[in-house]
Formats: sequence, structure tokens, C-alpha cells
Amino acid sequence: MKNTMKAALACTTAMFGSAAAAQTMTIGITQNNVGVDSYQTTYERAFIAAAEANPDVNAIVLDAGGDVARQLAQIEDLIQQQVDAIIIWPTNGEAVIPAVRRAHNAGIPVVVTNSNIAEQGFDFISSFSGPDNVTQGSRAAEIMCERFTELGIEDEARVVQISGQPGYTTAIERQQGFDERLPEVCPNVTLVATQPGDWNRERSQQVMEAFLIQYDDIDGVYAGDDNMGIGALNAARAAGREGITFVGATNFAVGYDAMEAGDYWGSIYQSPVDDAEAALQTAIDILNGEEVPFLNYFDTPKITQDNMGDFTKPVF
Amino acid sequence: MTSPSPVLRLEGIVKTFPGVRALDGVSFDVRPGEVHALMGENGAGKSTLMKVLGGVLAPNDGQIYVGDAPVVMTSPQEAKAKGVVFIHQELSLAGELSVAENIFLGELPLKSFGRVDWQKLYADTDRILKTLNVSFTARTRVGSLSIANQQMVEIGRALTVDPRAVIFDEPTASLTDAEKVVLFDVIADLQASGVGVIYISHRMEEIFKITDRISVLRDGQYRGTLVTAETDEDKVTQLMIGRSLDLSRNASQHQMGDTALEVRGLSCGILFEDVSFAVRKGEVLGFYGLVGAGRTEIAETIFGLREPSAGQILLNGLEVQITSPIDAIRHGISLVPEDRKDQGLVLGMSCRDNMTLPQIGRLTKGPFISDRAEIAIFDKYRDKLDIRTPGWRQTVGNLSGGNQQKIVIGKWLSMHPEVLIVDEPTRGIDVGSKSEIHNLIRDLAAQGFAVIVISSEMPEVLHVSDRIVAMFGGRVMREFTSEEVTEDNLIQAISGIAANA
Amino acid sequence: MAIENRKDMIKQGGIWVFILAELIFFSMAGHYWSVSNQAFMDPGNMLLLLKQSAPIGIIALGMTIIMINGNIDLSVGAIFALSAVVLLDSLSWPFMMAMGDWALPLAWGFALLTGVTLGAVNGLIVWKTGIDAFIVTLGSMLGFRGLVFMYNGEQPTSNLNWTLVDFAEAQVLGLHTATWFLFGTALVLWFVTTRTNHGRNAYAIGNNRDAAVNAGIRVGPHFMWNFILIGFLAALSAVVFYSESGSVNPNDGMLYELWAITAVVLGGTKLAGGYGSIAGTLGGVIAIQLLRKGLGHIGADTQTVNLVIGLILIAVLFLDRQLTRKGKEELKI
Amino acid sequence: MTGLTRQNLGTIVAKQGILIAFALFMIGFAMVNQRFIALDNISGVIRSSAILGVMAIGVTFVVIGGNLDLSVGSMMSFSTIVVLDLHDKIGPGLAIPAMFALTLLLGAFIGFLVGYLKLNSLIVTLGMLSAIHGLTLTWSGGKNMDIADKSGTWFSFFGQDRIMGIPVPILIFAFLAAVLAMVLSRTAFGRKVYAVGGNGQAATFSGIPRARIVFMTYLVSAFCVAVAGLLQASRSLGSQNTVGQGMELEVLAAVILGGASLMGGSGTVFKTVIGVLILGFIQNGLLLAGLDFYVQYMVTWAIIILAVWLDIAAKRGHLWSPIA
Repeated sequence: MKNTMKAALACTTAMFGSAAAAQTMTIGITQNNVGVDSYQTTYERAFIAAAEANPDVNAIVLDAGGDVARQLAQIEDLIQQQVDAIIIWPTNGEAVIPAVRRAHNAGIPVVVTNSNIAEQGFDFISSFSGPDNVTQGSRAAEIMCERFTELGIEDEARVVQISGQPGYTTAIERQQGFDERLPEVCPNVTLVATQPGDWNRERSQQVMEAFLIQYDDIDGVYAGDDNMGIGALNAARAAGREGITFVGATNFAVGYDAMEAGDYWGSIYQSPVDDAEAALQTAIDILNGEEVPFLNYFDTPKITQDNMGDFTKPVF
Repeated sequence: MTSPSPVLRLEGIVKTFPGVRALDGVSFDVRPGEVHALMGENGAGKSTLMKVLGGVLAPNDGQIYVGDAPVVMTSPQEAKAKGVVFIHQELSLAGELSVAENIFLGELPLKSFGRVDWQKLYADTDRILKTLNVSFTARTRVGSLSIANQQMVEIGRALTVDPRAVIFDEPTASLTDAEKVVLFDVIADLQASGVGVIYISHRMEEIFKITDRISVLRDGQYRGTLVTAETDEDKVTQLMIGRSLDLSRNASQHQMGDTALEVRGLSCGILFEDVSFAVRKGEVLGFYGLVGAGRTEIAETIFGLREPSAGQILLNGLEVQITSPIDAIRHGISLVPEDRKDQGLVLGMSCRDNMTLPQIGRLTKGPFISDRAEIAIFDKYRDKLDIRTPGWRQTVGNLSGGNQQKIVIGKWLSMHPEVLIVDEPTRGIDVGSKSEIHNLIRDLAAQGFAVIVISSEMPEVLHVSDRIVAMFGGRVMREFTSEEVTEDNLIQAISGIAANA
Repeated sequence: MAIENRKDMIKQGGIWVFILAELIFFSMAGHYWSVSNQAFMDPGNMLLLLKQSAPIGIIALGMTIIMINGNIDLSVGAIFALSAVVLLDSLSWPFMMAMGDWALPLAWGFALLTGVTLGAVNGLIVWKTGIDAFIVTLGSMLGFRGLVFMYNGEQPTSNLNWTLVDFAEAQVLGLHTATWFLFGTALVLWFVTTRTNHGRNAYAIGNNRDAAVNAGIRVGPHFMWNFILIGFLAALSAVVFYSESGSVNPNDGMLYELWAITAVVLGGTKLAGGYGSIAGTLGGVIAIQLLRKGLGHIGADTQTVNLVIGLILIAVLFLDRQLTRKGKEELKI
Repeated sequence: MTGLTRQNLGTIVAKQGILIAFALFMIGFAMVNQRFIALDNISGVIRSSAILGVMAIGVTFVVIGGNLDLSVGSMMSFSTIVVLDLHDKIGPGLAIPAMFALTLLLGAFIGFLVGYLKLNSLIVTLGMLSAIHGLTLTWSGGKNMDIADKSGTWFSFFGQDRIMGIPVPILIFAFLAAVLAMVLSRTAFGRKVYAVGGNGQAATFSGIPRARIVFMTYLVSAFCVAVAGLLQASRSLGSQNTVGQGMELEVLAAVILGGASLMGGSGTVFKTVIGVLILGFIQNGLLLAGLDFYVQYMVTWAIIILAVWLDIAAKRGHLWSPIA
């Protein structure tokens, strides 16, 4: 039964232009939630552009809309369509593991992009391509600590944190990196509160408004990305509170502008274009039989008011 | 006549609500094979009594006997199990379900695992339908039946048990005379099989036609039981309201003016066809016919609520185009609709707000509604129509039916219409208010309004109309002047018999 | 009568005609636009379609009977998430760990019990307070979601159990486990709505609640049972889905209520209650999944999918309205 | 007679229950945390509630008219994105009216479907929730919208400035609430909205153009959404596509909390505003008390159920539902 079906599949595949497919590789990607913020949108565009620029690549670009069930369905569809490689931007770093295993069992290499899956799934993926979010969190802690030291308040500063969407791997990892690193570099700085801002500028602004009232003394804000950081900055500005050090991650254009204006201290420079191109290249390399590192991090350097001249303004 | 022991007996039933003694020692009995009328004005305590009898409310004092056994009713189901069944006034059917499922609603015959025993259900239903002598089957969807047939389904429900007493609550409210005949046959059959029937109605002629005894309630108190054959309407009315009611033909003859509204060859799809009539200023034109004869639909078409497929409407001799109630109102036509609660009033709004609704756009001062103008209108018509309400703020839903109807009439009078159409002016209104409304209609005509009255009650039509249009099956069968009309020729006309005459 | 029957047929058959139209469209369009080499109507793809319909489908089937009642349940997404949390978390309780694979059915039991309990809470409030189900479940949608967060902070709850995954991924007679559950649920609910006292009462209550009360149908408990049923089904959906995925985010299941309602309405069930069918809902669920899959197949992006699904919903409502119109002489109210 | 007074008491509690609850909450929170009743906190809460509040006022019209509007969240995203995008393209002076026109167009479309075509509002607005989200993404291409020159525009006036020390959003919120409260309670249009929602058929029989009134309620709602979008855009001068997502249910919760019946025909602007403030202060109070954000979910749940329960219990005179 199964065999006849497979044969039938093979036939249809053969009929629909396998001649052209001889050289080209079909790569499917299922993304987390395009359109929820500029990063993801820019990522998708860069991915499509990169795929189109490469005549050997046929890309199937899908978007899970933030829904795990839809993402699993898309992975199944891609396996069903017998693509050559699958790139996954997981909505949930653990929930996709069984689906990844199925792709693996079907002989399709899987590349995880942007936000890694949990360790249990490492056996089934060929590579992770993306930023090292724990390191990003640590670096943000370092940026913050260095700034406090400059300002001479490293022994008394109080910090609040606005984290990303609850349950999202990137959010968890950045928070983890920050939480762990901060006491190491600045043991006397207190992290007084953490609330999620859901990657949402408006939500973050509300959270910050409450923080400002709750705590008379806030010296620093760490936001899980610049989008939320700007929300927090807006809240502080509206309340007339000055002298707060804002540090974010994933430097958005708004964050870059605010840095230029001197309102925002620092962030982590992470380009969605690099992210997308790295993911596609990783997949291509694997299909070409090249050796790729298992954790294929692309570099995400610190950016602050001091060194921002070295970076071009983000396009998103 | 020896009185056999009653099937149902109430003794000293008392029911109090906080601050109100709704029932104050009510006692009467129903004998097997008897039709026992229960009468009383709205608010006299009939429905409270029925709720006590049906186990919906627990009495504070008194005792109910079924046969000779004292019983305590705790739910409608228990009442039914003891052989006391109700036929409710408001049709309570589920339109998407079959006739059989409706008849056995809440007590479908079951097999294991809660499965419905369809075979038994249909067989039992067929048996019941046979005794009712109806044309539809057990599997017919109830929503596709006529109102009269739906009423039959409702009656069929009472027959799922061997009833000892059946209570009919205003069963003829939406039935026409022909349909009533069928209903009365069913009641006669029940009677013949020794069932006691309690018959609640406001309609005297029915009461005198089919009942054996009449018990009367007033203000929650039992006022006595009369033997129907030995009494007359006057006595019953006096017992109910403490005075008598005039339902004779109207005598007042006043001057009539020119034709106000004329309708020529008006048709609306299958609802009615080629209807022509005219009504003069100062005249009351009655429309009489079976439910479904197309009377209400004509009124709705004239009022712009339906799109006519042919015909003309002329006001004061000039043809007018009416495509919405707004047009109709602008041309001076008003409609007091048949269904007061659904069409006449916004029950949650105050008396005043309801009354000024059609002209609210005109009662403004600058951008805002003028409170003073509104209250002035309300006060004027409250006095004129003798509307009894604690004040304009009173929510209309809390008023009695008669006062509600007066609010609707006041609403339209305040628009100074030329033509006033009143559809079923006294439906669900108690006897006392009825005559007030009848007088009001006569008065309005006397003041020069052209009035069209649509009614399913023959005495009412005969009482208020100067001329009567008899309708059948969407067509005008005959027009009578008040001199020509008799009960007999009117019944013939609306049954379609006159068509051949 | 004849006209009525025909309209009824159009109404009930409409969703299947729509599905057919989608299949034809996507097959043809896929030929031109798809980057994939695979035909859209490939049998394997169709089997996947059924499987992928299951998570929303099982919930939508339960929503059908709720909506036949004239109620609505907005909290199913949150029940789905909380049941999933219980399922996965319970597997890591010490005594459960000690039981080995025997813990799996027990974990299922705990999750289903969670759904039943939450459903009962909704049902009890609707029954005892008499508050409209829309408001009750709007509230509990928030409240239950709060419980999800409370259970495990903002962290995902995970427990990847390969035995469970293998069971969930299995295919019997070509159908996936999830598909069997979808069909099983549909069959049971079809039986309940058309053959049992409870099901017929559901229609009676939706049609005319006062009549049902008068006829002695205990409307309150009836509602409660249906809320328990949909709670159970939301949990069942979670159990089937998370057995295969092994991790639940606290935000999972958001908007599922809206998708389920969309499917039920597409399937012809009336919001006012009293009318609707399980078969129609199954059609509605498949139609939505087909649309998503098909739009993905021809390379449409997220915004197009949103736009199309929204407009189709409105179009279906419009068509239904046209079918139920009585014609020109209808009262203009 | 005692029964009557008791009933009156019940009615008073029901009518003012929401205010009593509000007062109790304020006192409770104030006792836990002094900061809660600090003027700047109160002003902060009202300011951040302004956007929700403005939308809730519009939805109040729709709900009193007997319908629902689940599309306001997604429509607010649309207005925000559109005005931000147009700001840099055609300047704020033109962008604002253009955004209002487009938002009103969407409102008109929904109003047409629900009012004139008589389609079920729950499903129509559910469909529009999805469709408008698609429209917004198409407009923005999925990108965040940001005003390029943030310090050089007067556009920030609506969301960030103060007049006599009072934040402009609060002034706009208060002004709109006052005007629309007058419209609802004192004008013929308002009366017609109550009539149409209270009993649409009776309204038609009284010569009220039901379809047009329903249509207008959606225009009012869309207008309020446009104002909310303006406040939102001006406040942060940049936005994500998802900015209003999920707000439809918060808005509805506020309206219900204010005591408007989903059956239509009852509710007031004032009570809705109270509903909005309750939600705002709860959120704020719980944050100040150091509780996690999700506690707020459960508190909101309890409050909605209790408020509505109290309301209908007083109306029927029994705490427990009579349904068996």
C-alpha cells in the first residue's frame, strides 16, 4: 500500500518537470510570524531575494503566523512535497522536534534559523544558523555595566527588564543571558523587575509606565529588542524621566535613530538580511555536501552611541 | 344533574409575593366532562393560579386535589404526570424539529444509551394525530406548518398522557373562526372522554358557546362560579370588573368627509391580490377575515413595509409612492401594528420615549432633543387617552396591555395622521380596557380621522365599523355597510362561500 | 415545500460544493503558480489535509452543538492550552515518571479531566447565574489563559516522550492518529445530535428555549453537559496534538475559538441556534484547512490568506442570507 | 411594601454597582500602595487607557444598536499604520484626514454589510478582523512604520503634549466622551440608536430607518477607531502592524463591564468610560502591587462575571438564574 503510493508520487514528480529539477534544489522554509515586526518581514524579503538571485534554488516560502499547529502542518507539507531541504524558524523550540524528526527520517536535511530548537532535537537537524541569543543577553549586560561604570553608578544602579514574548526561545535565551551575566560583571547592580513586553512596542510602553510609577529610581532598562526599548523610551520621555540608560537588542532603525539622538544607549547589531542569507547558504552548503558547523552563529556585535559610526543604519 | 366527583379541585389557594397578595383563597373545581371557563381581567391572578396549578410556583396556603387525592405540584412535568396538562397561549414549539419531536418534547421515547426510539415516537405521534384529524404527518417540520396547525401540534402534546384535566390558555388568540371550529371539536372530544377542561379566555362569545360553568377572579380573589346556561355576558362582566360593558353595534352616526385613502388593485405576490377599497374621513372601515387572509399584509403594504407588485395608493385623490414607513408617515398614514410587543413598542424604553419615537427628529432644539417638547406631547396624550402610568419615566414593559396599547395609539395620534390603521386593537387586552379602546376608535372617527380597523373578533368589527371589508385568501370577498351586515353573511364571506353566491 | 427542500439541500451541500471548487481551483492554479512539483490533489497530501484539520476540527465539532444550543464558547483556545500544559507537565511528576509508559494514558486522563473541569466551570456559571454564554466565556477566555501562565510562569511546558510521539504519528489504514480522532469525534457527535435525546434537546433548546423549559427539559444542566463536552473536546484536541509536539507555549491556542466559530458558520450552523449539522462543520473545517494549504501551495503570503479567509466568511454569510430570503414580498424590517 | 424598597435597593446597587465596585477597587489598591492614588499615577493610567477608551466609546454605540464590533482592534492597527506611512509621504496635515477617510470607509463597508444587508455582525466583524489585518500588512508590506524625523513634527502633539499640564490624550478622550455622551443621550440620533437596539422591528414600525442607524453606529465606531489610531501613532511616532491586535476583546470587556447589554438597547458612554477606567486601574494596581501580569487576566474575569451577574440578578430580583 505504502509502496504503491510512493510509486505514484514518484510518477507525478517525474511528470511535472523533474527534467528542470535535475540541477536545482527545492528549499522550503517555514517562518515564525511574518508581519508581526519588521525584522521578520525584512528577513522574508531578504530570503526571497537571495533565493531568486540563485538560479539553482527553488524556494517555497511559508509563514506559520505564530501558530505551532500551522507550522507543524507546513513541515509535513514540505516533507510531503519532497523538498530537498527544510529551513525552520521555530514558533516553539521544542514542539517542532517530532516534525523535525520526521523530516530527518524522510532524508530531508533541516536547518533551524534565528531561534534554536531544544537540545533533544539536535540529533535531527543538520545545523542551526542564527544569532547566539544567550551571548546577546550577556553582551547587553556588559554594555549596561560598562555604561554604569562610566557614569559611576555601578554600585547602586537599579535596572528593569522588559522581556520578549513569553515562551519564545529568543526571549528566554536573551533574558537568561542577561540575568546570568549582569551579576557577574556588575555584582552591585540590582535587577528590580522583569515583565514581558511581547515584542510589542505598545505593550512595552505600558509596562514601562507602570515601572516608572512603581520605582522612583530606575537607572537602566534592558529590553528584549529595540522595538520594545523604544516603547520604554517613549514612556520615560512622556513621564519626564531622564538619565536612564536604555539597552536593547536586535538594533532596529528606530533604535539606531534614538541612539543617534542620544536618547538610547546601546543595542546588539543583528541584521535580518545576514540572518536570512546565512540560513539559505547553510542549507545550500549542506545540499552541496559541504561541511558546516553545527551551531552556525553569525556575529551580532555590540553597538552603542560610542561605536555606532561603524554600522550602517538598519533597513528595518 | 348529579355532580360526579371533580377531576381537579382547588381549595383556598393563597399565593403572596413580597407586598402583594396575588391569590387570596381561590377555590373551585372542575368536573369530568366539563368545560370550565376561568375569567378575569389581566392582573386578576389567572396566570399566577395556573402557575401554581402547573407546579411553577408553590402556593403559600391551600390544597390542590386531583381526583380525591391531595397533591403537591413541584414542576410542570409532575403536573403532567398527574394528568394536568397545559396548552399555552404563546406557541412554544421548536420550528426546526419534526411534529413528532415537538409533541414529545422533553419526553422522547428512548432506547438504551439515550437513543431516541424513532419507531415508537412516530407510531405514538400518528396515533395522536389521528385523533386530532389533521392533514400533516409526524415527520413534517413544524416550521413549515400554518399557525393553526402549529396549535394542533401544541394540543397534540396534551394527549401524550391520558389527561384528567386540560387547561387551555387563550387558545384562540391567533386562530380564525374556521380554525376555532376545529379546536372546539377537539375540546368536545376531550369532554366526551370524561376529561375536565379549564378554558381561559377573554372572549365572551366563545365562553358562552362551549363552556358549562364560569369561574371569575378579580384582584386575586375568587368571585364565584356561574352556570353558563343560567347567566349572561352582563353578569359575568359585572363580576369581573364591577360594571357592564357595551358591545352592541355602534350607534353614533356622525358626518363623514371626503375619501382620505383609496387603494386600487393593490397586489403583493401571493399574499393578496387585486385589493381595492376606500375609506373616508370620519369613517371606520373594518377588515374582517381569517388569519392569513391578507389583512395585516395589506396594512403593512400601505405603510411601506412591503413592496406591492401592482396597484395604486391614493391619498386625498392623488397617487402616492410609499416605499418605507418614513414615506407613509410623511403622507399622514399611521399603523398600530398587530404585535404590540414586537412591533409596537420598545419595551425597555420609557413611556415618553416610546410615544415620541416617530417624531423624535422634529422635537429638537438645536442639536438636542427638547425635554419640554417631549413631555408636553406625553402629557397631552396621557390625559387624552387616560393612560395610567406613574410617570413618563416608567418603562413601558411594566404597563398593562391596555395602557401599552394606548401608548402606541398615542404615539400615532401625536403625529396627527389622516389615516390611522389599527391592527387587532384589543388583542390580549382585558375587558375593561377593551371598551375604552373601542370608544377611542369611535371618537377618533368622530374627530375626522379615517380609521381602518383590522380584527379577528367579529363582535369588535361589528361594534366599531361603519363599513366592513370581508377578506378570504388574499382577496376582498365583499364590502358591507353596517346596515347590510349580519353575523351570518359575514361568516359566509370570510369563509369563501360568498364568492360563489 | 419543494422550494424549501431545495434550499435546504443547497445549504447543507453548499460547503461540499465549495470544497470541490477549492480543490479544482488549487489544482489548476497550482499547476501554473506553484513552485512545488507535487500535484495538489495528491492522495498523500489529502491525507495530511485531514490530519491537519484535526486540532481545530475536533474543537469545532464540539462548538457545533454549543452553537445549536444558541450559545458560544470563546474560551476553547485557553482550555486547549491548559489541558496541554497538564498533559505535558503531569508526565514529569515523580510518581508518573515511576510508572513508565503506563503514565501516558494517565496523563491523557489528567488532561481530559482538566478540559472537563474547565468546561464544567463555564457551564456552571452559565447555568447558575444566567449570564449570556458569550460574556461568560469571554471572561473565562482571559481567566483560563491566566491559569495557563500561572501554572508555569511564562515558560513553555515541555515533555518530549517518543512513545507518545510514535503513537501520534502512527498511520492506521493510511489515516493518521489525529484523523481517526477527528472522524471518531465526528461520528460520535453525529450520532448524538441526530439520534439521541440529548442531541434532539439541543436543537429544541436552540429553537425555542422557553418551549424547552416548559416541556420539562432541564436547560441548565443541558448547557452544562454541552460545556463539559466542548471542554472535553478542547482537551482531546490538545491531547492529540501535543502528544505529537511535546511542548506548549503559554500563548498556544489563541484565536482557536475564532477559527472554530468560522468553521462552524461555514458549515451552515446558525448563530441564533436551533439549526446546524456535524457534517456541515466537518466540511467547514476541511474547507478552511484546504484554503490555507492551497494558498500556501500557490505561494500566497500571509496577508492574502487573512484577506481571503475574512472575505469568504462574509461571502458565505451573504449567500446564506440570500437563500433564506422569502422573496420580494418579504416584510422590510 | 418592604419588598418594593428592597427591590429598589437592588436596582440602585445594580445601576450603581459598577461605580461601587470601582470605588472599592480604588480604596483597596490605595491601601496596598500609596503610590496608586498619586496624581501622576492616576493621570498616567487615564492617559494609557485613553486609546482603549476612545475605541470603547465607539463600540458602545454599536452594542447599544444591537450589534457587535470585533474588528476595531485590527482596524486600529490599520489607521495607525496608514497615518504613519502617509505622514512622511504627504505630510501630517493631509495624512490625518486621509487616514480618517480610509478608516471611515472601512466602517462604512461593515455598516453596509450589517445595516443594509442585515448580515450577522459577529461573523461580519470576525471576517473583517482577519481581512483588515491582511489589508494592513499589504499596505505596510509587513514592515514597522516609523516617522523619519521624530523631533521635527507637530504630529506628536496628540499623543505626547500637555495643555495646562494635562496630557492631550486625556483631553481628547474626555472631549470625545463628553460629545458622544451628549450625542447618545440628548440627540434624536442617539434615541434612535437605543430604539433600534432595543427593538429593531418596533423601530422600523415607527418610521426609523434601522439600516441607516446601524450603518451610522459603525461610522461612529470607525471614527473613534481613527481617533485611537491617531493617538497611538502620535504617541509613539512609529508602530508595528500588530499594534491593535486583541484589543477588540478588551474593548468589549470594558463595554460589558460598563453594563451595556449585548442584546442592545442599553448602556451609556459614561458607564463605558467607567468600565475602561476599571480595567486600566486594575492593570495598574496589580502591576504596582508587584503581581504578574496574568493575575490581571483572572481578576478581569472575576470582575466581568460579577458585574454582569449583579446587573442581571438585580433586574430579575433573584441572585440565581431561574433556569432549571
